[in-house]
Amino acid sequence: QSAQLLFELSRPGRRAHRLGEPGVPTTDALSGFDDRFLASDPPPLPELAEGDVVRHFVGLSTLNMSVDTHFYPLGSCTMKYNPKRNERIASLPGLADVHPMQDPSHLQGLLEMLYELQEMFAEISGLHGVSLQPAAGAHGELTALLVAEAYFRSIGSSRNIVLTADSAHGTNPASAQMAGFQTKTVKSNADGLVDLDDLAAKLDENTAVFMLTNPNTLGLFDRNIEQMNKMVHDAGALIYLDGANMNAILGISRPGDFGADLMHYNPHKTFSGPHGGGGPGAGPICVRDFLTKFLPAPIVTRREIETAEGQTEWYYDLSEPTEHSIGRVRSFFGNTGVLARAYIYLRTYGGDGIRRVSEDAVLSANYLLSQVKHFLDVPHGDRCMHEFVASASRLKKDKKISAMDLAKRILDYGFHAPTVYFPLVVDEAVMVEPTETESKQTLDAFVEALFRITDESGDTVHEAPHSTRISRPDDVGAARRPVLHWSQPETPDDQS
Amino acid sequence: QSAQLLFELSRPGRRAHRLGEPGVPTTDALSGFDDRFLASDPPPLPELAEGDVVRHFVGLSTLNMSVDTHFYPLGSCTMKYNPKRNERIASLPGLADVHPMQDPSHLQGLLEMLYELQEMFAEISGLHGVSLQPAAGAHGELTALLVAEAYFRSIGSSRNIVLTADSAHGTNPASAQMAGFQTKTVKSNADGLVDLDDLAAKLDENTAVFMLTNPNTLGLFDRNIEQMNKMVHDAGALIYLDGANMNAILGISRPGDFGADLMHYNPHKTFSGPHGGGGPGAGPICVRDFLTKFLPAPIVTRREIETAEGQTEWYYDLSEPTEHSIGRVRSFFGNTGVLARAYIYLRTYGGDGIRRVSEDAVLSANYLLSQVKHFLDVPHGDRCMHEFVASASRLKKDKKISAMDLAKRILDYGFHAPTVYFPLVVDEAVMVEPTETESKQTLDAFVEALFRITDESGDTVHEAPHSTRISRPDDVGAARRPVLHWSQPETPDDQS
Amino acid sequence: MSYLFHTDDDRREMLAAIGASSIDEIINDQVPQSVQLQRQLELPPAIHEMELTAELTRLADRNANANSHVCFLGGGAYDHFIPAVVDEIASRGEYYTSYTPYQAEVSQGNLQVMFEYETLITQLTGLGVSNASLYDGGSAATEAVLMALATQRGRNKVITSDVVHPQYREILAAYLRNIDAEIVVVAADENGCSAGIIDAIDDQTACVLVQHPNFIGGLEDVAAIAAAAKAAGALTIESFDPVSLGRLRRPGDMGVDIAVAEGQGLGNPLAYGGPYLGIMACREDLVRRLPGRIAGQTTDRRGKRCWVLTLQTREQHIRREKATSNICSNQTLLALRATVHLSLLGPEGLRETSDHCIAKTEYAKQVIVATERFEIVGEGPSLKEFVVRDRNGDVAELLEYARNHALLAGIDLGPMVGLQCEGTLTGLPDRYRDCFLVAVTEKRTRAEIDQWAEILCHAPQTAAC
Amino acid sequence: MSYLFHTDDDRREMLAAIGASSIDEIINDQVPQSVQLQRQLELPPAIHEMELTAELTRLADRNANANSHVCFLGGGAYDHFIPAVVDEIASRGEYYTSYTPYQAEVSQGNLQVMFEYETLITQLTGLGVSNASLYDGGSAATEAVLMALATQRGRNKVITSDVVHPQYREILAAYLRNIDAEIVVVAADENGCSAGIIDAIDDQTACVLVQHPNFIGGLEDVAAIAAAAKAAGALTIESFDPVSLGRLRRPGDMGVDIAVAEGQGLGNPLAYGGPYLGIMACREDLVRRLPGRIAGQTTDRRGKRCWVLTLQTREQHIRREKATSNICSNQTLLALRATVHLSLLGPEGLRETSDHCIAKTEYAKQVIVATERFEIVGEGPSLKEFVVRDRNGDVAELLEYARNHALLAGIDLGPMVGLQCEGTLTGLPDRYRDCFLVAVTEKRTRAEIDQWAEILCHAPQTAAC
Repeated sequence: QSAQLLFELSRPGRRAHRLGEPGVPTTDALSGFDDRFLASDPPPLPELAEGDVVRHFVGLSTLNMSVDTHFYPLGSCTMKYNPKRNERIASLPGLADVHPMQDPSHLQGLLEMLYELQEMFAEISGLHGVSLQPAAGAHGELTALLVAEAYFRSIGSSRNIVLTADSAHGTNPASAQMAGFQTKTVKSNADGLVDLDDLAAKLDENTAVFMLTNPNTLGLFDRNIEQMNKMVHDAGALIYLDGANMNAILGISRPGDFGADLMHYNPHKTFSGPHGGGGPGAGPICVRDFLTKFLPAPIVTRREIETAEGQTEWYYDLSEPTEHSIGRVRSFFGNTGVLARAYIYLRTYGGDGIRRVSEDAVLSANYLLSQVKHFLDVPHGDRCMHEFVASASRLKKDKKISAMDLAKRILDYGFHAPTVYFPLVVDEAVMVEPTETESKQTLDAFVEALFRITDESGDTVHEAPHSTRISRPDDVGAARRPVLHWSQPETPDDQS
Repeated sequence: QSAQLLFELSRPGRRAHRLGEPGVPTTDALSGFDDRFLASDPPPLPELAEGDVVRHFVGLSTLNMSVDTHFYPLGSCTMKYNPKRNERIASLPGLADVHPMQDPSHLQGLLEMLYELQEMFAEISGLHGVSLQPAAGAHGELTALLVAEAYFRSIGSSRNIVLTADSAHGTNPASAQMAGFQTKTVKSNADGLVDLDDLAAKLDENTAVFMLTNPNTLGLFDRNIEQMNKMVHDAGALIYLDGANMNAILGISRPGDFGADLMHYNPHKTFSGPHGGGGPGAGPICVRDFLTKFLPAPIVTRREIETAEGQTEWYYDLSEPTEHSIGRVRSFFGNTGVLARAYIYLRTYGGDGIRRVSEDAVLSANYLLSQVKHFLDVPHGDRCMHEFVASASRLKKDKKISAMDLAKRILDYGFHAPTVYFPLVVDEAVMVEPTETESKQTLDAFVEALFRITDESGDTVHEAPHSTRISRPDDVGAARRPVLHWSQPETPDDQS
Repeated sequence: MSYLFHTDDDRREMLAAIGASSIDEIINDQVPQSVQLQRQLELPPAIHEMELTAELTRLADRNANANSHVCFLGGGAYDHFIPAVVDEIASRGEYYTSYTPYQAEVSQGNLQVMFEYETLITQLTGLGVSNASLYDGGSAATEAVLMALATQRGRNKVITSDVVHPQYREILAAYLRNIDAEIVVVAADENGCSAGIIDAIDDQTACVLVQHPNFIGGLEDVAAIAAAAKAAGALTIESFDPVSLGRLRRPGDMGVDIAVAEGQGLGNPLAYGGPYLGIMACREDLVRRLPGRIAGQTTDRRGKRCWVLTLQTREQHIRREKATSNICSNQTLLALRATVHLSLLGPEGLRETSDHCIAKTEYAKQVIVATERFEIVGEGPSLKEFVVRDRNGDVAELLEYARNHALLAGIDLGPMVGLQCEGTLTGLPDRYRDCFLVAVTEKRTRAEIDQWAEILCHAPQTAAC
Repeated sequence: MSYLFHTDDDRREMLAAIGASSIDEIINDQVPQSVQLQRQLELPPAIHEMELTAELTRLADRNANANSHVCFLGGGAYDHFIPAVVDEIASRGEYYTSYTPYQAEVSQGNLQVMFEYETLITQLTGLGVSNASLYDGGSAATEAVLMALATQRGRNKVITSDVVHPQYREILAAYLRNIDAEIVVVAADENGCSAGIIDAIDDQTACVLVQHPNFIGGLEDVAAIAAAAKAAGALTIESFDPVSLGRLRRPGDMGVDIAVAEGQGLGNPLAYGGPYLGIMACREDLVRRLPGRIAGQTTDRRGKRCWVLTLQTREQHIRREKATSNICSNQTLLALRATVHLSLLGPEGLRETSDHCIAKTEYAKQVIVATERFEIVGEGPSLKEFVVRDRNGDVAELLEYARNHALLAGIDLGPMVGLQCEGTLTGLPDRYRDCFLVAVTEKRTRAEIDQWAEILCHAPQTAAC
């Protein structure tokens, strides 16, 4: 039933939402409109009863795995528990129903929250300037690169190369490209870290930014970080930190302290904002002091004012764009709803607690690694930060079970799959990130399932998943003959 | 996973909810307590992390069928769509966070709503006095019978017999018993209606109340209602209407107009209050004018007052118990949350709309009947009100497929089962109530499924359901060797 | 119209299949014209969601509540904190739009929750068995009395005290009016302690009903009462407060036979009195007399552990007039909320909640006494509730003043004094005539308590504060 | 601590299995001591749920909002009504706690929603293909321009007008700063109509970006502009308002090549500007240049219809620096809300919503003009937004007065006049310096509109009203 599309449930004349009479005169309201503006009919949307709509979307929801229902060890995505108090509080009218063009004078609670969040982000990063505007991690990358570009322009430099690691997220080179840079790739060495020789070879007077992920996508903290720091800055370039893996180092190590000049956070990963099926997220960025003036506007500021009673208190305001600001990268303030959840989360943990988040995330990943390595290769050693990358290449050789097969089969055991085939530097990569919000029992059950799969027949695994409503969709066909929207069938009943 | 019990997930030291420091002095707070009052340890509740709790209960929810997920044609239960606006509005702090001992002067909105609801219930019933206090339909029955008892006592009568129909809900005789009456059963005739001869035979000077369900549990409106009305009242007894089937006659026929002196509503059925997995419901009652003074207190009243500005407005208040009142049948006002949903529902439909609810409910039931009768016996004719009762007796004879088998097998088709083996007057009864909030497409799919089942092999059906996590639990074993709570296993791992 | 599905085309097609020309034809076939309503019902006109939401929001805004006001009201319903997880879970359609688990295969969620709830209640009470819940704390107390009367055939006396919740005693009186039973109401002492019950127990006593902490917040010597009852062959029923059990001894550990409680405080909103959660647990050997639904563990045809409604031979749909009770529902959704709530609390969270109540209540007593305008009525410690007397003013006016200062300061006990129902005392003793009852939950902060005392102190009075 | 699972026993067992003596040992193995933070982070102290909820509720209560105030603000974000069903669906954990559907088998819910969303957007726009959403309306407009520039190689001129949303033009300027492209901003006429765009189109023009209704509520002759652009070999990008399409012609029907919109008004809360929903649809033949996720239909290995993410060769995780865009997310949860919202509205509900906006906006114009203190700036009909000039007062003071009377009366346009970004005009023309922008949605009632006019009229002024 739930596999039916909305459009197939539609029946002319059904209706859910209605308004009453407007209560104002309606004659002539439309007469002012020139005919060329008006459509004769409204768009051909489906027609449904309210009960249809509810059952349809409730039904569809049950076809998803999610953190609320399943262990979701998707590497690089930090699928941690999304606290329900965040949802409740962020839905308060004083947060959810605020219009983005309201005046700061009547938004002092909200702006205080956003100001404090800027401060917290700065403290955690070890950097100085914060913009909460970017709408996603990749958007933060782009914004930071536009900031870097503005900086170099301001000092009369025409540096136009961005270096990215071969193990980096694909967004790194794509963002660099969008910001008008050219990109070069720096290799990883056998340890899975940045190859310092290759970095040295590619750093030159045209290098604007070196984009680094640390811990990197193998879950390794790059132990040569201080050397890289020196090399890049000696070359006159900036270091950008891809903050996707911040869940590993909260309170343990600060990007600003190990050399990053710019970075973004993924609050939907690190700070428990829900992922929402692929969005919304947010991508706030932090930059070193000398880059602050290039940040997009507005930023929340505060100043002391005197109250009517003669006491002083903080007044929170929005900064005007400076002449150096890159302007803005999205409309309105930013993804406030996502940021509010990050704020609530950080208030829940405090400084001591937030370090323990990373400690437990690291512990869980290392525990999983210690168990998994008995039956799957883990090419880059026995220790990791918050995630690790195993390889199914031996399994593939021995039993023709690929990383994809493994991923599909684990679904049958009631777990979401790890990330597979990323990072590109590991053959048949299986990237596992357990997060700190899973129990040892769950981790043990996951290991047990993985182990059992490695012991299963190839046939069983190749045809997996067996327990899901669908199995192994035809991706190639989908791309070759794209069907990107529903169309009214020629005859009423020829839909499957 | 989700089949694990909370207690099995528990791990000493885990913890979800915490309070901070109380912020008041705590020394000596406990010292005032005599040792005999204090427990050394808190109760041995399970210890869980917040993420545990969420995943556990979200997981369990998915093991339920519900109106939001499935067609739920459970006869006699009126499983209609539960509007989401009701949930949203009833959760407003001004309704959900009101303490039951607050003063009426600061609850004028709420009391206005409850007063209007009393009026609406009276109008729909054709009766005069309304008590919103009873907590469930059966509780309404009991309350109404206590009212009847108080009435007879007040006129010096010692009538102590309650007549119930053999097709009545089991609550009827049970409520009569609880109210201190003795019960006698009146037979149904071949048409499924009250046997008037038997009624006449059992009516005498000891008869206090005749409890009637109309439309009855066969979905038939008793066409002899006027005769019964005369017979019962001529005998000096009262008529009680079991309002479980009010969804059939809203705006079409009023109990007060066809002879009922007392009745209850099931707002969780008729007025879209959600059923909540078996509760909460509510059981407001309506009574004829001369019985009003016996109702439990408080009742919402209103009077005109003059405002400071010299205008008049309504002031809503709670009645004090009168000397005739039976007192009260539960603490505080009543199931206000359930009543609020009924109010919102009634406001959504209005007088015209609410009749169309019943019309469509009747139409849907008759449509289903017209389709089902081609392959299942429907002993009591081709027309019904909001529900009908088919019989699987022929199927049982021919293929050993019982009503229970049919019910179990329909689950595999993605529908909740109809009510089976009720009413008792139909052999292998299958009682179907579609309600007005299902589409013709859904009804057709249900018919198709039922038809296919009658065509399936006995084996397939006997072992059904096949698609559910469990199948055919051992009810006899459960009752014979009751295991009514989890116990710590002797050794840690001997649970299944 | 609103939630209807059928279009006019649908209706035509369906009528054709039925073989009827109109819905009216079907109705006329069933319902005699003479009893058909010949006019439209006079209800307020239909109103769509947007306007309805706006109108009801305005209506709701006219009600003072525990959100708009600081709430010190108790008396059996409390402003305890409800974690967000409770709302999140209970708002899932699979829970709130399902019904009684008649088909166990597609109701394992609700059934397991009921089984977990029952287990939690046994852990909470120290008793062997719990039902799946009843309507509310008040009717549960009466159901317990009925159960005791049915168990103790030949005895017809029910002993209780004048500091048991007045409404609970009203319910008891109403239910027992037409039944052969006698209610004896013992007077509590000036500290609100009902030790006098012990002397009232005799060989006609079927049961004793005691509340602990009682309505006015006093502690009862339940163990002593239960021992006396047991010695006399009577049952002891305790109405307890689940939140108190983080510190107080469990009913089962004090010799109680049947324990009942209002479970609202376990994750359920105040909602002007309902729906609430009637908790009931008893000694294992009384289970066949226990009213209400019970879920039990069993195995399915493949041997898998699962849950079903069980012991249904007690129930009305099978036993009809011979059932233990007429109750055919339970408050599953509220029991679910309590189950989630207790899962979040765990033993330490429950203890912490009790401790917050105790500490803040003690603090509130100290600050109110320090005003000199007010005195505490009765000695002894309090869990979260106590009685205050205003030396200088009328209680109703005092509380009205407080309400106008965004404060629900307490419950006026005056109107409850001396109430009678059918000759039985259901009200409070005279000493509480000029008093109000104050509840301090873990939600109250020091600042709120200070402000409470401050506002009360500044209320108009007859003598200086 | 908060959401952590591991007990000290767990940690010990896990460390033993790892073969490490402590978590610090693992960290020290990975992170050079020299870059480890040697102190605790200075964050506000941890605070538990009950206190946190109380504190944040107080914080939220300090913000005026569309609930506490009557909202006449628009400018790209609107106080449209959100049916309860939308919240109910979107608050299901299966939706909001899931991630991008990398594993199609366990993401069919999200994938089908994305496919349905895409279909609804094609129905809404009359264009052949939609992506699964972008960040917001503003960045979507710029993504459309980038797409057009990539398609129209060799042309580098982007023509827009000074009544396109100022923030959208700021974004455009920021994104294009380091790219070889020229932004030409055409001045609209005094009625706020950008017909002048037509004359600016030349053979270097890659695309035209027009907003309709535009920022100040004016209607544009999109069909004429699109025809001119097409004749010159340029693409037309329309930023539209989805709620307007109950009455206004669809972008695809007017010859638009790429349509973008802010989808907030389709069931998404105001939330101080985000998260919002960037809608983007285009001609079918442009699909391989379309940024963002796209869900498509296919079949599984058993032949069952199903949905997957498709055309991923456009995307960054495969193409890296050669991707069409760096975007690797979509606003699934907001797209879900829009999908549910549009399902509830249907064609008639959308039309009714448009009609309410139109009628109430017209009424608001009449009552404000009737005060004589105010005048409407620009002629012509309005969908839901128009510009007002106060003849007798300072706009900022006027709006401040209104805010203090629980009214969000309009947006002060003064600060937006004349803004420049990197030499490009991003602000509004001078004629709006002393004006404010008013939006009237279907939620506004006649009484609210009357009150709005009344309060504005009574604001302090320099001359009599």
